[in-house]
Amino acid sequence: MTEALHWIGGGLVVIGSLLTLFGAVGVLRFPDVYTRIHAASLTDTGGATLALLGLGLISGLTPETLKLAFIWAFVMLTTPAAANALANAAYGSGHKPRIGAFQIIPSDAPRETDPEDADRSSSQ
Amino acid sequence: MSEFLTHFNYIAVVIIMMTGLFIVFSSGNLIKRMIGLALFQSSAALFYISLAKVTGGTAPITLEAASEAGRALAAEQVPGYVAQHGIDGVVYSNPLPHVLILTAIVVGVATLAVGLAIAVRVREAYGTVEADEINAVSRIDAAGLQAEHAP
Amino acid sequence: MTPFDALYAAPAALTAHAPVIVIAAPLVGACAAALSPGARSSWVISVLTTAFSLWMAIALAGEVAREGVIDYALGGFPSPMGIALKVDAIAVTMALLISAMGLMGAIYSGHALLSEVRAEKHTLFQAGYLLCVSGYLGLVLTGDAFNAFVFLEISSIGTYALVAAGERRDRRALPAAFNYLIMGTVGATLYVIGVGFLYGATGTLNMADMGVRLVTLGDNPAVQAGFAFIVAGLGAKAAMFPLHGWLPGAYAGAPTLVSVFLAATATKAAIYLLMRFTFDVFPLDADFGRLFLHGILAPLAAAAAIVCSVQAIFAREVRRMLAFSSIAQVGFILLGFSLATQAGVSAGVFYMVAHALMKAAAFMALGAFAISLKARLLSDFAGIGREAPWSTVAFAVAAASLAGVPLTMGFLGKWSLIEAALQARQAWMVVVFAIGSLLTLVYVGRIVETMFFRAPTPGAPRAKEAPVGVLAPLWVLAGLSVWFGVDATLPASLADAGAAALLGAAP
Amino acid sequence: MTYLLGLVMALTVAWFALSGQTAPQFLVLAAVSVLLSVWIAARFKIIDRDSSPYHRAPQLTLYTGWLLVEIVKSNVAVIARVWGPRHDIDPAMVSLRTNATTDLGKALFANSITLTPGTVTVDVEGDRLKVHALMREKASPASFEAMDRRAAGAADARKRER
Amino acid sequence: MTGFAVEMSAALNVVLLLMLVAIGLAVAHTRNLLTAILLMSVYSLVSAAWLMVMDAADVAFTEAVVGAGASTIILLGAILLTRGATARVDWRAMVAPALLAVITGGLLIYASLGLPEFGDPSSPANAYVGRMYLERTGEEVGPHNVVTAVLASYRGFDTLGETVVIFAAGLGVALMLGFGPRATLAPAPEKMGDHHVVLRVAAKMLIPLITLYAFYVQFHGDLGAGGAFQAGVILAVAVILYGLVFGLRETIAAVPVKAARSVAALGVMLYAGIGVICMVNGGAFLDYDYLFSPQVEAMIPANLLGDPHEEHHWGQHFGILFVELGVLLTVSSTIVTIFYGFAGRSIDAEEAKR
Amino acid sequence: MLLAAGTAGLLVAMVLMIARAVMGPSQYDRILAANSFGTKTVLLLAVIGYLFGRPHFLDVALVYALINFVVTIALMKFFRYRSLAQPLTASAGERAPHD
Repeated sequence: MTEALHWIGGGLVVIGSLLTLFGAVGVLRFPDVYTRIHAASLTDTGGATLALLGLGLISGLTPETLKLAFIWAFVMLTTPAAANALANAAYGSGHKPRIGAFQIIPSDAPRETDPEDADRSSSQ
Repeated sequence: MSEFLTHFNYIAVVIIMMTGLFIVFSSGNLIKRMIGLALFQSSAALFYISLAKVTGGTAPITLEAASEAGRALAAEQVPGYVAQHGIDGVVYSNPLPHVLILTAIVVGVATLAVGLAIAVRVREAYGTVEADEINAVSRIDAAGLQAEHAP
Repeated sequence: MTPFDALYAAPAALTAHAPVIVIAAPLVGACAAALSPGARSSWVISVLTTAFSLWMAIALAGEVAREGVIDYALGGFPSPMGIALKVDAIAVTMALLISAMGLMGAIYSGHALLSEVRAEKHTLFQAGYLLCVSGYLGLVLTGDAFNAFVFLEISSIGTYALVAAGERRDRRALPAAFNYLIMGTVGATLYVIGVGFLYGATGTLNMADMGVRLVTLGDNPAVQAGFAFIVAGLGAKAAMFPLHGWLPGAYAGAPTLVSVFLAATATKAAIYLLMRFTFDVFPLDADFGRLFLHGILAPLAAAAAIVCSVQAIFAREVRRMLAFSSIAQVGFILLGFSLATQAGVSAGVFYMVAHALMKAAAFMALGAFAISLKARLLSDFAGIGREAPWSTVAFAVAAASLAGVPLTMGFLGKWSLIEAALQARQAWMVVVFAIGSLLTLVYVGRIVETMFFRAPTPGAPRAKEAPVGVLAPLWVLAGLSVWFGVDATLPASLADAGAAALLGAAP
Repeated sequence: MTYLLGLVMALTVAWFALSGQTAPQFLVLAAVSVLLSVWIAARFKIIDRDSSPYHRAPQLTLYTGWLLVEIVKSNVAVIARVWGPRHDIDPAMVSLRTNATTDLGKALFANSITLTPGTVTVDVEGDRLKVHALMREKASPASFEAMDRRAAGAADARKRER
Repeated sequence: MTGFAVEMSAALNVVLLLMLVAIGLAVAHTRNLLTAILLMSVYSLVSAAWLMVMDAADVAFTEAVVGAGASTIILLGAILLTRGATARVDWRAMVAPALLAVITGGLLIYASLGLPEFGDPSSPANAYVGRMYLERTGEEVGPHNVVTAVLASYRGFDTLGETVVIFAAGLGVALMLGFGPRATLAPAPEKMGDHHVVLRVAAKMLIPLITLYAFYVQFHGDLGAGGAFQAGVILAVAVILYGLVFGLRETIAAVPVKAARSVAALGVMLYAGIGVICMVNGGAFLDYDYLFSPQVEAMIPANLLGDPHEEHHWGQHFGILFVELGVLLTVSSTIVTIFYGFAGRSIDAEEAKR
Repeated sequence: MLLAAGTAGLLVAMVLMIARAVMGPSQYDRILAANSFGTKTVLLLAVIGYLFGRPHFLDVALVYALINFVVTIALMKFFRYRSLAQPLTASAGERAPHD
């Protein structure tokens, strides 16, 4: 059982690290800072979740797992906040995006889909 | 292993040390010089810590958990290695340089703070943090003194 | 015996811990000063703690005279496990010098700071000053190479801030302080790396232990590199000739109190540590050590003695003049040490003390003028001898000692340096001493001539006599310069014992 | 008071998660540490529902679970874009209005948007959010409504009553 | 033959060091100060990871909080107050430093060949005093973390000095920047609006956890990595975070300037005071074995640390606890003082004065 | 073995981040790289902690996450406010309503 958990955990760590790696590639390839933020912050949280979960499986029910959970909570709280801070700094200082003009779609625009559909589409 | 690999750490440390020194002496910007100084100081840390590492060693913390991991690490070595260099079956890295470098890092941040504070005051007094411009103004200061007090 | 006998009689309980109390008293005083409510109270704390430290240093000197070398194991751990303070004759001489200068400076600061530093900063300034005193004391008393670095940094970091505080009088203090910080930190880091090399080769940080283990190591490039790093690092701190660039600006720009204390102690403490390494830690019979002393140290010191004296002659500002003079005089001291003979080292130590007394007095006198007169250039001092006779005469006494006029300590110091050089058959050194002294006479003569015989510039501000609080320490220092010039028993015996202690470990 | 108790409880739990020591000395130190932390927080005047929403822990946990599923479901989209052709993205800025009334609710919603792939909250001002989206077609304002509803529900107690 | 973990550690050593070298060169190359600062922050992170691989957990901890945290914030404060990019340096001005660097570097690399091989357990550095600490700490001092034992007890005098250095730095910064124009203490102009609800909420949630974590690091220094310095900086970082989010005015209302300065002095006094108590009780300065008289020591419950049968050095135990408390006080309040110094100054006010 | 692969992946990601940090082009890109680098370091530390079987790595990883956040906020203030002293709100005294 523990052996299997070790393998699953290790696999999760590898997937997490691959996710992070892909994110890093995205940060290199995307054209401007706004799009790069997407690549970095998402894969950071996703990669961290998977990798820490994997480590948690490896260590089993030990004090270390609690610490891992702590780290995870920290990362989940701080990474989006930091991404927000950064995007806000860039936007607020008038930094221009390379592609995709900053045409703002207003919230009062007519709805294209009904709420039920929106529920699904938001998660893709 | 070749001479290069066994002394790789020292070579890397020397390169960083020299980079730091180069920044300190080639840059005219006071802040940049402080950054170079920080880099230079950190090379001393890398040097000490490289001295302290023991192959197959673990951190010098003698708790149970650490020791188990340490035993596993030590067991990977050739037989006899642990018996000769270990303590209770575990090989530890050397704690003394760690302590010294803790001190050195703190000294480094203290120096950085004071140096930057002086740089800020320089900016307020001279309107610039470029050494060339400061020197030029200082020369004018000295000359102005002369003129002011000339009979 | 000496007039200090009465003071030797400190309680035994205190004397037993005197090595650490000497260092800790100003340190705790610094905290108290930082906590104290006002300028006045911080000054009182400053004077009291430095006085206490001096008392303990005197008691310690007595103890060393009776017992020989004292090893104080901090934390109760024997070296090389723990840090040990090693107090021998040379260390205690330095400690006496530093704590005495600390006390003089503290007394002097009561009035001197008022004109130079804003009142609300006084408590912090006094705290910084006490930290410097404590740092230099620790530096000379410790027997541990890394601990020396820590104390080097305590004193240095305090000093940078204190030098920068001189900006109120002259904004050039700020870049000067910055340069000092850069050079000082590079020096200290080089020192640390050097110690690291030695540690890598010997496995110990205790200087005495290091010395013992180095003897067996022989020719090792790592040891040589370590030595080179330590020399370069401490050389920067001691303003050794090509690394002296930071000193004139720092001494000229700093508040007078800081100039006084630095001129008297800072470079000397670094020289002391350098000598400790050269004679105590490194096996002196190694070619490397000899090469360093005769091939590098002596020529550089000689160059300093001459080049910087010339620079002093051409300096326009009096403080800058004295600062250049300091580098030149450091050259004299190092020449004495480079002989590596009992006579040479003893003369070097003696001259070190002499220079501390006279340069401190000279800077103090300049500060005394600055209280009433914002004078910087030589011409500003014209005719001041008639307006402020007490401080001017004290300055003249110090200047005479600097120039080597007979019946002053400076004369005896130079004389013994020349004697030592002759004894070691280094005739060229005698020539350097002679030229250096002549050059000194020239710039000192210029100052004194301006002060006493030039008519004051019409319309220039008038100087007033300095208050007693300033004159008292000034005259104590000037008086000591003369007294020791007449009766040099005390400093000479200290210097002899110190030289013996330094060289004793060498084979 | 609820917040204070919640904070004390949460910090105590956190301490034992970190420490795991139960010897008498460490129990004393735990008490000291928690009290000092609370004291500092009180000095900073930050003991309120934003800093210690621990009384809503069940709702928040549920929400986190839902959010995690959302994240995992849609990470793929972004990764495809990373490896895809260079300009297979069509970024846009969307302006949204949130129903959340408290700071906590707004922050939770904004953070959730950032956490879900393809969208990053750029600015929150009042009840208006500016969101930068990697793919314009996926980011109509309406598509955030479910998340807004859930986030507000998890964070703001009053929300349900409206 | 060596095993997998050992090989892995060697490989990590090389990779991380190469990264450090590359970052160092990039710092030298860039002319933009902010870039240099960011790269230094990354440099600290990498060097801390390297330090972990080198088994120097405590140092890595310190490097992370000090190098990546405190230094970066101080540097940011400084470039805000100096405002300028580096001027282009004439290449001729670089020749001399470059030559100096290359020559010294070459000599050094030659000299370093005289040093023992990397990882050699029988090198003098590792076999002599360092080993003595590992062997004796258990019976002489007590803590499981040998670094803590050496730091606070064997070389406690160094640590006192280090605390004083930090105190001196706070003093220096206060002396230079502490009495300046505080124009920025005014509340932010209204037009700024409220854009930062996310950060505010995150900060509010984090600050109590950060302070708690600081205390955890403080009190577990003898069990694992960490100790008073790290804890002090983390505690200060909590205050800095509050200052960044809620403004300096609010922060000073909660932690007054004068209080921060006084606490720094008190911390040093506490440390030195412990040393003096040992002296009064008949031991050497900082000899914690003499911290308590035997009567007091008898009053300490035997199961204080769990196992009543284990041999304890209560003097050492509490000595280390108290001096670390002193270090915590000094370090945290000094870093806060330094932050106040840099954040509280305003270049605009200074310029307006001219 | 799997953990080693994970470590390698993270290291490569870190190198890519350094490349982005050096290349820029804008300061925001550099900050982003530095911030993301920090998160990767957190993961790296956690993973090599398990790789070497040394749990105390986790404490350091935790402190990284924390420092990273604070530094990013400082950078944000650097750009948006040109001052470290300004509050992020018009008035910090304004508190959330109670429920």
